[in-house]
Amino acid sequence: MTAQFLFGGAGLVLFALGIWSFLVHEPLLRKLIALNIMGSGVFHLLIATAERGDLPPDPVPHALVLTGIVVAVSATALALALGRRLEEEDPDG
Amino acid sequence: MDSLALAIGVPLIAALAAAAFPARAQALGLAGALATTVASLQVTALVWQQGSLRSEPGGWGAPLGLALQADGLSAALIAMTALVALATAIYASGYFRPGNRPREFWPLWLLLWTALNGTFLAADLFNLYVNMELLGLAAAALGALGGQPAAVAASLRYLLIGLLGSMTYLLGVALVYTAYGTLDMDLVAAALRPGPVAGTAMVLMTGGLALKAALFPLHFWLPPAHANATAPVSAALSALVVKAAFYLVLRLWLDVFTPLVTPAAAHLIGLLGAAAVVWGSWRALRAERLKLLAAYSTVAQIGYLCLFFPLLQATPPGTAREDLLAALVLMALTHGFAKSGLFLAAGLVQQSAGHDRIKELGGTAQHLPATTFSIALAGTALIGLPPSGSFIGKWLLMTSAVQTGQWWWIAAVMTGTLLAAAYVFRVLGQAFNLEPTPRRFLTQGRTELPALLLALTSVAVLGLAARPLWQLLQPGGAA
Amino acid sequence: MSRRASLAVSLLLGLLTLLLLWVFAQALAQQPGPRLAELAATELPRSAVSNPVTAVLLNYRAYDTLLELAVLLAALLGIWSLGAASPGYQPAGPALEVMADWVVPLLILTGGYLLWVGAHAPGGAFQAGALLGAAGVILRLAGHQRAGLPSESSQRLLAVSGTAVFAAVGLATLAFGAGFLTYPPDWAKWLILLIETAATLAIGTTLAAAYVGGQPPENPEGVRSR
Amino acid sequence: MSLDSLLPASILLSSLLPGAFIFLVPEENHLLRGVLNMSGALLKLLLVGVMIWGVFHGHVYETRLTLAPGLDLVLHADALSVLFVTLSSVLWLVTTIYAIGYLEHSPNRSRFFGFFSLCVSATVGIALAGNLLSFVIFYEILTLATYPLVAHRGTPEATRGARVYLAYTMAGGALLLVGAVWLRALTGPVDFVQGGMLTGLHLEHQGQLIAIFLLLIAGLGVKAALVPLHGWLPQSMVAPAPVSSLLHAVAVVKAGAFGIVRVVYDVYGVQLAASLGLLSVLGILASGTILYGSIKALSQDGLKKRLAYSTVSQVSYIALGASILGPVATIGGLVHLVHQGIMKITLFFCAGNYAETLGIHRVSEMNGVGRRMPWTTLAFSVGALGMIGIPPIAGFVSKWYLGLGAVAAEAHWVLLILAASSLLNAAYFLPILYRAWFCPTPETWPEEQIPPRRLETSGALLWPPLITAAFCLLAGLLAAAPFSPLEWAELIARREYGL
Repeated sequence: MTAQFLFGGAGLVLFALGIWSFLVHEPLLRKLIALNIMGSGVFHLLIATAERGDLPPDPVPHALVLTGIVVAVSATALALALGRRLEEEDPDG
Repeated sequence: MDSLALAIGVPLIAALAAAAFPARAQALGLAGALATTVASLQVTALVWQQGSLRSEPGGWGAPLGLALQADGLSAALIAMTALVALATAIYASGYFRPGNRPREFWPLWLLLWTALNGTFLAADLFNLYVNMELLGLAAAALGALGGQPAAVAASLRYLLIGLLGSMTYLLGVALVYTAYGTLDMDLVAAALRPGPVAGTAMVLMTGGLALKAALFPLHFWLPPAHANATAPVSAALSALVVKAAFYLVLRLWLDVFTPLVTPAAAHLIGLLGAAAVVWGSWRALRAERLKLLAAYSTVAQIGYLCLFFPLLQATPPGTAREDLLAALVLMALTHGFAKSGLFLAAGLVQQSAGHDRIKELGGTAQHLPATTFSIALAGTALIGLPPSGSFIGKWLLMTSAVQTGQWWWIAAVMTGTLLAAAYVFRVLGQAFNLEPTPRRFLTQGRTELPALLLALTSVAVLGLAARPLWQLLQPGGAA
Repeated sequence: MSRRASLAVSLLLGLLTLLLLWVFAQALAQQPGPRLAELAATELPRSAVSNPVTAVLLNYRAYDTLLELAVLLAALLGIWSLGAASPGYQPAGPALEVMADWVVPLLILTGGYLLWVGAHAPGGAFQAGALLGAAGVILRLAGHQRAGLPSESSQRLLAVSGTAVFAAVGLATLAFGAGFLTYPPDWAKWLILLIETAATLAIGTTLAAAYVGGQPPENPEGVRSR
Repeated sequence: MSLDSLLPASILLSSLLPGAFIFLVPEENHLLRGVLNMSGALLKLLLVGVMIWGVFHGHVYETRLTLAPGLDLVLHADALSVLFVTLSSVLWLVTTIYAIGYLEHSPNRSRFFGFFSLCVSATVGIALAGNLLSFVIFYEILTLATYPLVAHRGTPEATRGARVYLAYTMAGGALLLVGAVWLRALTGPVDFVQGGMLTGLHLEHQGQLIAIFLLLIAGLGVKAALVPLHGWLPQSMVAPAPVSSLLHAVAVVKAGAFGIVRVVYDVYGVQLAASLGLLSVLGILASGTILYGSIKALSQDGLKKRLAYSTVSQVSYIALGASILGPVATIGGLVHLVHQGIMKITLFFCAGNYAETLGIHRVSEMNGVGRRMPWTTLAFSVGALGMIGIPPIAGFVSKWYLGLGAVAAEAHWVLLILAASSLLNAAYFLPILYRAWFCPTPETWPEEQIPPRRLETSGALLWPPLITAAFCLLAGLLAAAPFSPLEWAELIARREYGL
């Protein structure tokens, strides 16, 4: 129980740090990293939920996290491409 | 045959075909749009007969497996999506000049449609997250399709905001799974105990979705994204994509978090809605460009839909509540048709004039009578004048406001109505000028006709023949 | 954002974190039992794979995974719609070339292993696809303009193949009356392997192509003859 | 669905469908447009004839379309609606002929006639509306359909006038809508019932009923140009003459006045309205408007502006009639609905003729015009004398019954209003007649566009005012004949008061 809380709680802290960084920082790259940190926080929480002590872990949250990671990668890739396109248009901005 | 799976599978296969064979993207895309429309309307027809549908991809069933589910609400939105998307697809086939854009447009367009149908049919909270990401990515990619820096920047912002919303939503889902051990909406609803966990999950999920639905004051990303995209994309973003997020808020509040919907919570949504109505309409009035005007008007229209929350909350289950819910759906549908019609028409104006600055549109308005007419019809529906569907919606909204003693919402509705009249007629006033008389009503049927038909639907069909909607929304089906 | 505003945000988020931690503790304390773990384990024999995570991904919640592949495809299509890729990097020095010659086959081999092992141990299409993608990234860094991928039209077919095979299997089971994505027990194992193979190729292609960051060049310079 | 239930819808569609098709007619195709216009107008007249006969013999015509559960769009023919429908249909036919002549060489005719037909359809819808919801629907459609007509010329003044018009009518529409919704929420569906829909049962909500009445009257008062809500009317004079004629005689102001009559008689019921003290409010508003409009008319040099203020004043006779308790005053108000219409349309046709033929826009330019355009001026004189109330022209009948009704209701102050108003009418109309007939003809006209030939102006412009002037005379001379406006108003009053 304690391990579960610590692991999941770390996820929540990551999530909050991600929001903070997203709100406070202007550059695209930092916002994207912030979003990915938020995502990691949520994934942490799910993995913590899966923990069952000596029993084999709950596979469902694991699968959800795998799906979530692929989705996050896709979104990050698209955002980076959009960002680079903007930079090409306006190298100073 | 599982019509629910087909409503998602058909557009998906069509999208893949259009992506794999770019040289034939347009033909494949149009054929796919037609097939998807048939598949979607089949869902609506079956819901009409049976009241609700459920199917379980994988055959495992909840809670281990996933489920698709359709009731009157989702069937109505699927039907609207089908008709709007089909008309927009036909428009798009005439709108894009040959070149790179058609081949990029069609697969993304069909993926967007897949995600919309998937969202309306999903019965699983995590599956909704994946659907919303598909929706968000396809929408952002489509929004940037023009390639102008303004469009790319707006799409990027839209994508980031969407991701922020999704992550917040997903945290809520994770809490729900931690506390209740299931992701199926019905099972969560059955297991739900009011308390801090459920409350936090509801706030997180609603907050994330409100960001995507551009609910005031989280609407700031919408106007640039919707105003800078190409016309068919703007139409879909404003008419359909925002609606999908709003639909989820409604679904969660009505069916999942029911015991947590207190008067205070409902009033908060109502208050934000009222602010959105006034602020969105005011900004639309001040907008200098036609498409920006249309985009701000979407902010206001989402506000109208939010006004229904406190009224629904205060109305005990029964005929009055069913009427109110139907009025809400009617307003959402009317806005979907009207706004898509308006954006398509605005696209033609922009293409013909080379810009969409309202003050300089006189010649174009005179030159394209059918398009101006579409704007007028869509404007009628946006103001909420008879005989449009939103007139009936507002009538029922205000009746309910009087009956539940919440008369203050009437003030918001009337303010929004008058402001809407002002911004619509600011555009229409440009059509009366000393330019030469147009020779024909219709000049380019393939693009003008879809816009006109969409706008006409919002006025004549939804205003005068909306009664089947009530039957569709009946719990047991119409037949 | 001004200093004061950022301080206010920090403070609010600190409070939010505390609230969330408390709520999480409450949620854990609610003791919902084994959640879906037991059910997933009991049904495992019927899922045709022995790795429970793969069972969730490709059988219990296969529809999620299908959509997820579509998300990946949407991202790639979006990236391609933004125009041509930028030229990339200088051709690699000899050391990197030699390393790439060693690492890339190794990655491909490992990918194949992970794909196969996924049925009964941690691994599967995503891990395998990620390794293929990594191979592409290394090739691109080593100066291969298309990250080792074939021409655009072939890339399209490859990227689409994962979702296409998945959706086709789903519609085929539907057509044979079993329901969307409901595999007949005798076929389940092979259908899952088929889907996973296509998905691996598609994920690898998509990740590498996304790394290229735009429409692939028609006749890339710097393609080394192998 | 029986034929009886189709008749109201057919009357509506007889102008709506041609109107929709006219939008699609290519600009050069005058023949097709003319055929659509005229066949719609004639067909409507025919159908209205059937309806008059039927309603007189107690037939019930009702078309009902359910928009949503509990919300019905109802077209229902009773004696009062037939009065207004007949007026609209007859004057539409005449005005269509006039408009075809008037707009012979002007641009955007397909658009004009399309909206013109929509406008008449909306008016017919208002006349036939069987409940408050339907009334509101057509009332708002009327606003939408008239806006393009006011803005039609496309000049900056025209668009400005249209904007003012829209601002007033939209605000009025909003008030009306709120009142209608409120009443609906309070009492359920608000059907128009002869003698009043509300009963003593509803008196427990007395305060709300008074507030709703004020909202409804304010909303309707905008179109009926009750002072101080009349500001749009003089501004919208920029519209082409056929539009002004129709707006002033039939469509817009009449829709407002007709709505007031409906609310007083068929929603509240005249007894209930009186007992709530609402009639006196209405009476004061109407009297004030009558005097104010006339006084403003005195100082106008622009001919159409003077007529516009005259309309402000004259339309309130209808509201005045509704505000006096008793059948005789009711008859006076109702018959004025028709009489004011035919007299005012005559005057506007003539004003249009002066402008089109000789370029005369101002009273001060009218010296001796009677010799150059005798027939037009004759028609104008009939209309003007009728407005003053000279027997045997129609206006006299209205004022006579209003006076009798006031005496019967012991509201003697109304007589003072009538007398003052008639004097003022004379003061702003007689100088025009004097100038036209007795002042010397000037050397040149401001802008002579149609040279004198066999007729003083083109036939399509000349016949309509002559026909309507003849109506004015006949309505007065044959007031006692069956199916005259007066007889019909008496029929309505009998039914409203249950006599």
